Amino acid sequence: ETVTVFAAASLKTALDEIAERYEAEEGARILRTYAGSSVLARQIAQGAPADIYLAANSAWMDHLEAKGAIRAETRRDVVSNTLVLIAREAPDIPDLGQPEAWLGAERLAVALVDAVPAGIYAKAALTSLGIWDEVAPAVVQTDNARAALALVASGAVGFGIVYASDARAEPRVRAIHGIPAALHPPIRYPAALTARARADGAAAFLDHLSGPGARAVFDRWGFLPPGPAAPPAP
Amino acid sequence: MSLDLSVQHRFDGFALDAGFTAPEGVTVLFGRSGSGKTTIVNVVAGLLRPDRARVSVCGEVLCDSASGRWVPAARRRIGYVFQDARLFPHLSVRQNLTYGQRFSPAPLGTAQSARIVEMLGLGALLTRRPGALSGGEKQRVAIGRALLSGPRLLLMDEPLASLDEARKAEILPYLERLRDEAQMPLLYVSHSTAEVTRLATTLVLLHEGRVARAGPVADVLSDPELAPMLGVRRAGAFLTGRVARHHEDGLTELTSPAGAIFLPRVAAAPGATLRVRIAAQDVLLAAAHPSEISALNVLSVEVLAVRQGDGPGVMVQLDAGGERLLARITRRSAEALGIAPGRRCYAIVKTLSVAPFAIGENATADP
Amino acid sequence: MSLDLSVQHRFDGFALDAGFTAPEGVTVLFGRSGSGKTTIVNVVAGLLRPDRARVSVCGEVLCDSASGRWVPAARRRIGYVFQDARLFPHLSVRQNLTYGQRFSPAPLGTAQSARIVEMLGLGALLTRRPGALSGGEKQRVAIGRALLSGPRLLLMDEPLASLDEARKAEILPYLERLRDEAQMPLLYVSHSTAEVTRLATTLVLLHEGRVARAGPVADVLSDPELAPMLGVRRAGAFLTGRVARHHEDGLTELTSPAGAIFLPRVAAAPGATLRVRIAAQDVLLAAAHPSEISALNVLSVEVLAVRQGDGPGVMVQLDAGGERLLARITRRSAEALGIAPGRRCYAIVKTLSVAPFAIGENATADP
Amino acid sequence: MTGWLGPEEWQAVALSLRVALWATVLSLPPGIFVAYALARWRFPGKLWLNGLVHLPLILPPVVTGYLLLMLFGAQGPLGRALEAAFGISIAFRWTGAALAAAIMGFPLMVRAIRLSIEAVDPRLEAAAETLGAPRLWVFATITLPLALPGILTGAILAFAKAMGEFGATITFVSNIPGQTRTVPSAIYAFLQVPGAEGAALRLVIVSIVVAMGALLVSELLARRVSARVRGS
Amino acid sequence: MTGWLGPEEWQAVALSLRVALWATVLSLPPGIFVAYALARWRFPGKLWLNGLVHLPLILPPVVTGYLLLMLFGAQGPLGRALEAAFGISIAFRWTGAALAAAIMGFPLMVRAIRLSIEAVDPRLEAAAETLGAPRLWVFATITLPLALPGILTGAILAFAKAMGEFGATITFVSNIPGQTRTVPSAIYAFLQVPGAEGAALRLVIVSIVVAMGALLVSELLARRVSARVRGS
Ligand SMILES: Nc1ncnc2c1ncn2[C@@H]1O[C@H](COP(=O)(O)OP(=O)(O)OP(=O)(O)O)[C@@H](O)[C@H]1O
Ligand SMILES: Nc1ncnc2c1ncn2[C@@H]1O[C@H](COP(=O)(O)OP(=O)(O)OP(=O)(O)O)[C@@H](O)[C@H]1O
Ligand code: MOO
Ligand SMILES: [Mg+2]
Ligand SMILES: [Mg+2]
Repeated sequence: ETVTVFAAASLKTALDEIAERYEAEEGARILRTYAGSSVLARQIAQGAPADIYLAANSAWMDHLEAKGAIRAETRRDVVSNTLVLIAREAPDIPDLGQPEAWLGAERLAVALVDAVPAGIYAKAALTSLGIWDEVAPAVVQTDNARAALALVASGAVGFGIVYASDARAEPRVRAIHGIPAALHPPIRYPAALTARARADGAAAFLDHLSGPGARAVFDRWGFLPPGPAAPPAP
Repeated sequence: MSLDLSVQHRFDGFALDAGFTAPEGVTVLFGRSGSGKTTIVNVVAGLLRPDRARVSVCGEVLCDSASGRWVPAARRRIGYVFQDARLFPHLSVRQNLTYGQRFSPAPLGTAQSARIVEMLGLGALLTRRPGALSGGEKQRVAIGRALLSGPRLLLMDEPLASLDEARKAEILPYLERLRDEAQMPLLYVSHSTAEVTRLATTLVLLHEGRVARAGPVADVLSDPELAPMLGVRRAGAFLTGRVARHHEDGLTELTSPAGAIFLPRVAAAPGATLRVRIAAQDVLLAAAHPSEISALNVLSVEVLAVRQGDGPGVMVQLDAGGERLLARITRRSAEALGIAPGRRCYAIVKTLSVAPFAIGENATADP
Repeated sequence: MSLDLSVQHRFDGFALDAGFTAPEGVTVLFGRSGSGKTTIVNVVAGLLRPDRARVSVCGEVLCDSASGRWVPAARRRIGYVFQDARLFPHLSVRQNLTYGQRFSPAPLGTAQSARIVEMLGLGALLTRRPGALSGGEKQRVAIGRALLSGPRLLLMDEPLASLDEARKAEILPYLERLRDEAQMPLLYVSHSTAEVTRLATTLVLLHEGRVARAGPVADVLSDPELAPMLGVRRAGAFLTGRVARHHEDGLTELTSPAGAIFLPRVAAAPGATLRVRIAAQDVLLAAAHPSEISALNVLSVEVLAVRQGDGPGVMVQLDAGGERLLARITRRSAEALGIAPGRRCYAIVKTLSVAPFAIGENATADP
Repeated sequence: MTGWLGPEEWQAVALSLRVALWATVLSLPPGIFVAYALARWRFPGKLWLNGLVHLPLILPPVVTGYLLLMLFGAQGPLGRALEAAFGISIAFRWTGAALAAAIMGFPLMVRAIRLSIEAVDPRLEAAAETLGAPRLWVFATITLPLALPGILTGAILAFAKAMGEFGATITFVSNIPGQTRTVPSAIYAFLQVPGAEGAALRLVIVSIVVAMGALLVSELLARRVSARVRGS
Repeated sequence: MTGWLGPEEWQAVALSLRVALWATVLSLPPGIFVAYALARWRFPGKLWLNGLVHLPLILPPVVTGYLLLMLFGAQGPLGRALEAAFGISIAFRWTGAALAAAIMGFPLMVRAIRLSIEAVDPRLEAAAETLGAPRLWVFATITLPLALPGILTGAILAFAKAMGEFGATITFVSNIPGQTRTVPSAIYAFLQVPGAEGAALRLVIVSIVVAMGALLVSELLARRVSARVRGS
């Protein structure tokens, strides 16, 4: 039987690996569809043939829950994440709160700060630090976190704030400072069965996602366990 | 079969207000450049919807602004040879020729089609496209296309203007046959005297959008008053005669009230009525009957009127046994010969200047 | 000023291989539809690059396949009146007319331009666009456009075919003046006898892509052998005379070796040399000198040759005081008058049939 | 070659081709009709029709996709009507991807065809009418063949657009492997993953090759067509 | 009205207009040149040029944006060259947005103009040459005016595309309020947030109104142009 998963695009590598193993072990077929969380949520609301929704933030899951498009009782957080400040070859910085020291005349790439989760969290953190107004003119917003990473990796922009999981996968950048999780709302990846999910296999795969086998793969790609996350070491 | 037409239309700077009846035969629209000939033809074809008009072909009303009736061009069955050939550039000559055939309720037979293609000299061009044709070739294809669509009325807007004399001489007899056999009315725009005198049964003279004169071609052309408008070289008169016999030396002899008339052989049976045209330009006058002269036609005439023009010539109207004749001679000769109304003299006409002119008869000139 | 040309080109199914020299004056290209006239004109204009060619205008080589020389059309300064008018549809008549002026090294003056516009009757059309012109109006604009560009050689491809006689009669004298005054060579394609006889100094007869005959128009037209090719109605001869005096009654008298010749008044000073054309069709023969006849020109002639055609006519070549004359009469008359080489008789020519024909002279017919 | 692209990628290429072909072929008849109407007729609402045709060009593709989803989704009015009438659903199907691609390419197609139809000399159509041909026949034998260069151009533009369309497609029919994952969607997914640029590049090359092939064919066709009309 | 859209949205509208206008105006000369070359010349590499022009249509917009970034970014070869030669940088500037829009609209523009140039009767150009006009003058006074319908069409297509372009723009120049946040970027941002559809809709309406206005003007111009050529 086939299980259709609608997942946020940034989960592609890890989820592909988990699903392939699962398919090999369990003989089920996992059909993965990747796109932005917002797009997927709207499509599920319009009756898309998804069994599992795996979002990159809670807002769209809340939205679907309110519409009754998911089975609320199956909702859970699968992984969490943290943000890091990245650069191509700058040294580690001592104090995030002194942007004039590390940013200089460079720009800072982040995802859309009012719309895309990675951007929303980054803005929250910078606001908590009290430096948002100072940094804002230098901020370059992209349509998703991955594009911000690419900007830094290609050298088009000096600094960026991206997910730790993304930064780890891109060899051309390094994390020069962690962003303490306390500075922004928790970054969670919730998953749930959709209201139209019929397959029993769907529930099984959803459970597998929060199980230890998947956990190991997520870890390897830089994702953290769900729940209160420990602040990463700088 | 006849065409009745009255049309009013205004273009910026040009007003057309014309009406005439085109009986069976060929009606030639004649008039200066810009006098409205093409505009009228377009109205008849259904391509221009004028401000006000009434057009009917043998009783069927094609267009009547009073009643709002308007038969679309496609349902008029009127063949149209355009002033510009307007061939379909993406179709071969053959496809151009046969384009209209499938819509004709009375399609031409293969033999007839083949004859038209041959007459127009298109046999070798059938696979070409219009882009690879010379100007005259294009025009011939356009004529063929209109003929092959089997129309009940044919409009031709200067169809022969870009053809050489030899080709014209081949096509003209065919148009004559069409006129005489198929009894298809033809509305024909032309600037050429030769075509007018060979083809026209009716002549409509247009002048700045109005009909200056319309009527049987003989009347219009032999009206000395119209000579300046027609061009003096075009004026002439018509004699009616009966074919007496065909001579062995290639001449046909007519008996007419004006006397015996010889002309190049004509394909009409003895006894048939024939009209011949004699251009004023080609008539000599002599005080006495000349002897030993190469002209075979010497007619005894009486001067009816003398009309003085601007130049050195005068137009003399003559009575020849009840028929009218026109002669254009110099003022000097007129004076020398004492040409004045009432004077009797002789009109000399070269045999080879007499043009046969057939109306409603199976008569055409031998080539 | 002269044009030398030799050109070879193959189209699918048509091979052109022609060469001739067009001296000063008007060279008429004459030939049946599809004989290659437009193709030659296009080569001269620089619009068609033929397989092989050499074209030079007064010594300047415009195109030579041997050396690879090719002067682009824009730098040839050759005016071209196309068989289809080819007006610029988005420009007004005025803009069309003046299009070439800015590039002319010798632009026409305002007065001269105005005269051309007036002669062509374009004054009222200047603000129109070509889409709103009649067929003849378009052609007149095309002529004006070429003239106003101040060319050193003019190509005209059947420029007058779509014009009425009156308009032609207005434009022809202008072309004559152009030929005579501006000494601009004209290469002129025409099917019209009237134009050929009025304008041509040189005639090039094309037949299926080859030059059948080329030479001074008088020679070509008075060659009885070419009569069938030219069409019998076009055959004729030329007499050269000296203007003796202008009479009050609108006649001009010439003295010629053949005798005195009267013709409609010509604008040439007494003493000027003049050529006149007499069509074979217009000549009567008489055994005795006719008296009291309206024709003023009676010439004593001797028969040189008689050529029998297919029809009822024969072509008679005559000697008139050393000049050649052609007469076309019926076989019957020829026999009746005993026309045979050596026979002396009289040729009668109507005054009004004598057409003036000027070469390199400031002579034009009074309208 | 199969080693170079994975089976999923080949699937995406095949799907993109199918979607682009159907989108082009199916939008041609309405495209020609609308272009003819805009070029030759006068009717009330002409400006509105013209505007409507251009909408997909003006709007961000995502918005077009969103509107399509609202219309043809399970809850959308057209989606419900189609479901009720024919039991058909096109959202999240390759047919929906073809619809999205067709709509995105429609303005390009209509504009090119309209331009060519406007360039056909109406006097030729008039000549055909005097030969007795009914309007529709004139259209089919004169207007259409003479407008062929524009129709070819319109088709190739629509095809190319369909090969590259992403925003509207992913929004309307999502990115389901084997069903709606077209090449651009696959490229997008790869671009979301750090380090997967190589895979994305391979797909980019494939789509360039395919589209260039289509371009080449259309150029050769166009050359032949115009040679035909110019004569010889 | 200012109450209906916030100042940031007005800024986006103004910016989109500026970007679209410049993109259209600046791509017209090269567009006409390339279209002419493709329509009338034969040269080696013609097929390649044709392919290159169509690339932005074939590729997903994000890829085009990405390629632009690689070329014109701070580290890109063209970006560095521009910086060194003129001290100009276009990445993350509105000028970059205009470039992206121009490139995305280029295939549409070139195709339309090419179609119109191909429809100009070369015999008219030949006639102009016999009147002594040099090639460039013939082009400017005969070819160009007769191809005007296609140039207008090309311009309006490019303008509309520029108003709607999102993928390449956001990838190349990002989304900086007041500098590179065009209307489509703003709409996209609204669509990412649950419940912000209303705000997105307002911007959609604004861009429709602007583009319809442009369409209307172009239609009226085109009508006048073709009336001119048809006569009267
Ligand atoms: N592009 C072409 N391809 C093939 N054949 C051609 C092409 N152009 C002309 N021809 C042929 O070449 C011959 C000469 O053509 P041309 O136009 O020179 O004739 P023409 O003497 O001007 O005739 P007309 O008096 O009818 O205008 C014709 O038989 C014509 O069909
Ligand atoms: N569309 C138009 N708009 C304005 N005026 C026009 C239009 N079409 C024709 N005319 C004018 O109407 C008059 C009559 O034109 P028409 O074409 O009927 O002339 P014609 O007698 O056929 O002349 P020709 O012998 O030169 O072909 C001309 O003065 C012409 O300029
Ligand atoms: O209009 Mo797009 O930005 O080519 O999908
Ligand atoms: Mg006319
Ligand atoms: Mg010709």
